[in-house]
Amino acid sequence: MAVLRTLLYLLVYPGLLFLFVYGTFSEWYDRKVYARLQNRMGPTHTGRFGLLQPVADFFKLMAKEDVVPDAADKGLFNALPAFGLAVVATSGLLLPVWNFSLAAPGWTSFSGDIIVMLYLLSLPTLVLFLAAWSSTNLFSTIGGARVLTMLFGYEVPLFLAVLSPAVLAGSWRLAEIAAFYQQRPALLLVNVLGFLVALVAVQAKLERTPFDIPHAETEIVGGTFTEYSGKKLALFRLTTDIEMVVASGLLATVFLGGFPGGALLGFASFVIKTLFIIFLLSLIRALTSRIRIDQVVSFAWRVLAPLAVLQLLATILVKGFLS
Amino acid sequence: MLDKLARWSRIKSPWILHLNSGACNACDIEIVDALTPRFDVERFGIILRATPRHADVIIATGPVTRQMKDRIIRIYEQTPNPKFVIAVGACAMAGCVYRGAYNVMGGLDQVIPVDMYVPGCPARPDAIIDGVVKLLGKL
Amino acid sequence: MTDAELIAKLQADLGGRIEIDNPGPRRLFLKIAAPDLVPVVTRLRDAFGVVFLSTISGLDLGATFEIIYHFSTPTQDLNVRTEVPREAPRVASITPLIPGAILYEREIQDMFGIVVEGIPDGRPLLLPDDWPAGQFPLRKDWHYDRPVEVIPGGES
Amino acid sequence: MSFNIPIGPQHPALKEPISLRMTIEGEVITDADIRLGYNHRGIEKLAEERNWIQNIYLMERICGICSHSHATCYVQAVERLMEIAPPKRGMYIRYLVSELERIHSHLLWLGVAGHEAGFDSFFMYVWRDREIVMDLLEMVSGNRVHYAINTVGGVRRDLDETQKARILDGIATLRKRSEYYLHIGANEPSFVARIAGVGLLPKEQAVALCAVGPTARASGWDRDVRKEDPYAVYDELEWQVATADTCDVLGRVVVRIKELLESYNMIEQMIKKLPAGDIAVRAPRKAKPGETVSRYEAPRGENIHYIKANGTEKPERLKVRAPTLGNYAATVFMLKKGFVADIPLIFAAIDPCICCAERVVTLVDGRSGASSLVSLSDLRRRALDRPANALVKGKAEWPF
Repeated sequence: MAVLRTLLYLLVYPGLLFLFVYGTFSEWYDRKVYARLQNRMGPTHTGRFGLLQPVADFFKLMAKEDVVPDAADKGLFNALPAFGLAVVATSGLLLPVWNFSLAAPGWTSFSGDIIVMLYLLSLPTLVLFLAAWSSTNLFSTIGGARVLTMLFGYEVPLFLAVLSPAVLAGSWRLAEIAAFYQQRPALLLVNVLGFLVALVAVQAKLERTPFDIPHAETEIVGGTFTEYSGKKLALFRLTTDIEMVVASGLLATVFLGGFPGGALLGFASFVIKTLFIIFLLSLIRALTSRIRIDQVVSFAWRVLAPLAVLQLLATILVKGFLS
Repeated sequence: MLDKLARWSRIKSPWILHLNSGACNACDIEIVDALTPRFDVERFGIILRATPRHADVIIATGPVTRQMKDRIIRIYEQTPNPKFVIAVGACAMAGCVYRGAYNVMGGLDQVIPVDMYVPGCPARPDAIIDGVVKLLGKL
Repeated sequence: MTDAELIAKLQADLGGRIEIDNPGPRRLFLKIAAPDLVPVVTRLRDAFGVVFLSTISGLDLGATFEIIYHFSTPTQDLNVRTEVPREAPRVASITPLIPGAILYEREIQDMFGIVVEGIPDGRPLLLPDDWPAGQFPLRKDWHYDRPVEVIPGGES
Repeated sequence: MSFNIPIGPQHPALKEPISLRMTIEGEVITDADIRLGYNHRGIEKLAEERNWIQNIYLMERICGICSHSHATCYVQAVERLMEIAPPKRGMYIRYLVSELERIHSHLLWLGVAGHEAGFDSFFMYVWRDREIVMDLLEMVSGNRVHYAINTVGGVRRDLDETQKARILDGIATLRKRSEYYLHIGANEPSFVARIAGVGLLPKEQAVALCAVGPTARASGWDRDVRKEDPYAVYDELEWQVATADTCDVLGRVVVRIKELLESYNMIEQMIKKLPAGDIAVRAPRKAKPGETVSRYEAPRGENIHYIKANGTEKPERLKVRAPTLGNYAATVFMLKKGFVADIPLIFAAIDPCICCAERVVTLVDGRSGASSLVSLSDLRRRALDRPANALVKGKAEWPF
């Protein structure tokens, strides 16, 4: 029975199938919201309301000829998409969505899994850099360099912002953090500042518009993905979609008080909360223009980092006041 | 069953690459115009892509000038396989006003095989969309 | 200032070296000999504030090439005209005086084969890389064979 | 270490084939070289084989966005050669369509500037409103672009009452939107961050490099052909030249939106003062020998046509200098100190119409330019201590 549950857990619910379906759904949702904000219709003619558009994109790319530039070193070039997908999918498993018991920390939810989650979420950025570096196209090398420069910008504020609610809850286990805030919803207001900082930092991690310099279409052509086509490009796009889902899931767990209730009710609150966060991300994407790489780093260190430290200070004060 | 799925997905998400081979950029503006709210091609899943690697359909305008000739051939070869070419505007079809100039090859089909011609000087955005939809219907 | 005043001042200042005619309001054509192009342009630039060079037009008059420098000031449109023999088409470059002129000098070099001495950067500009040397398209006596068009998959 | 990145001839930022070769170090551009000729169609050679009427259609197809300005400039020159004066109503309609084209061209550029900076929502909104002007132009002339409304000796289509009313209320909605865009263009923090202090062209450089149009006017040099050489209708309307003195892309955005607002009230004055009478006068087939230079203020700058006639029905020589040509020397100068991320923005700031200027040459770099351009080693030194001259941004309103 336990084997069946783990298999189900691995392959179906927060596993590959669910992440694939929910990733494509969130890409459709993001494109639709982005288009509506621009007074446009967005994808409508593939399936009901264009729901199947990302699926159509995915299968079309899978069916396309796969061109490997001879200058690139083949091994790395071919392995990276699959590796990126694997990393993001495993980080999806740590979300406290189902099949965890608060008392006994099993492998699905153990003390310190928030640190593992953050580490796994920052791996795709390195995969992106390696992808850019291994396809020896000039534009992608510049794109790769930009990916890393940005990494130093938003990584520290993101860690600080995400960890401050954990400090208040007094535990490193996602399930316990969520349970803590479910009992005292008033404390969520303390973390609003951290929520904003984390939102902007996740926008930078996912390289979306204000920070989409690494694959800025108008400047360096395709950026990191210039040389990729066919199946590898499909896998990379899927990795970015799933990364968006997992990152917004993480924010929902930490800042919006997790997913109360059993399997069914938990799933409903998971969908609602992540869609709310993806809506906020699309809002940021529609309202701002792309800023330069030096501005990103100066913005991150001059604005995001101090706010995150302020948030940590507030949390420690509240914790002292509570105990 | 697999190639039925491939065919469906190819019809439903044609990614286009815009290529100007020395045109007077009236047709180019009309192509970009097709992306804006009034004609919004994203409804059909059409997205403007930046590199030939990501593109399925090459939308080309302009009578091919001699300087651009070998660049166009190189871009055509870079595009991965199931690819189509749409010649937009009278220039791309047969050189329009510049037919017979010393520096112009006179039309896109002198250089790369073309699948669909969209007439008009410039071709209206709705004519361009009609061209893309008809091309996909032929699939 | 009006055309008449400018003509009077030009006559007084540059005297014998120029012939002026005034076909329309605000249009002045100055004809000068090739060698004193640079002195006249320097004089115009310093004394008359003629700084803006719109373009340089080349003309093939059969025996000679005519080069017209179109200057424009807020009040008039001055066009300085020189002639250069067809056998040795050489003219001095005015880029040191007016930096914007390099664009048009390279063009007349391309199109007419007029050699501009002292041009800082004489690379060919407009014509494609594989253009045969010695062919100058805008000369009247230059003829070309139309590229034959083949209708794909059918009779040409 | 220094990269040498090629941009073009096919590049998403450039709607037209032009090849830029940049040597950059890190993110700073140290050397720029533009190679043209991809768009060279040999129009001047073709023009010598066509008679006066056929040439109008060739002139229009020099450039898609400013087709009417090339046709008008050409037709003015021919009318001066043939010494015929088109009737007042014909002139009013001709310059009404040219102002409508200026609106459509500036709105187009505003959207493209937003797109280059990555601000796609601004691009979508501006281009949605541009459709209003495109409908007006289609109503007046029958085609969205290449209106072919000019003929030698006047205009080919007349305006009736309903069209005038539609134009007026189209302009009214556009004026409301343009004020909103002026507000966004100048105050939206992330957009201003991208365009303030970018692509700097001080006034003396603009004068030395013969920059034209909004690029020169944004550096405080108010040269506008409609004021200096008013050819028909412009001296009967009251309007003023829009200038700004911030010498950067932000200034060019502001200048172009101000010019939009000027065009709106110019059109309203034209429609009120539209005189009665016929719209064209018959033109002879042959032109008397002679030569003329005609100047016109195209949306991008000053447009010059030089025509020499030899008594036959075909021009002996037709020389066209499009506005973008004048701005190329300035562009290479501006690119020198920019960031890689600024290349499309600086390049789009002069609103390049590469197909207009395909006869253009370009400046290579400091070493080969005239004495007024600094030598390469000096440029490299100045480019590398870019942060030192970062005070440039101090003057510009810096939101972060």
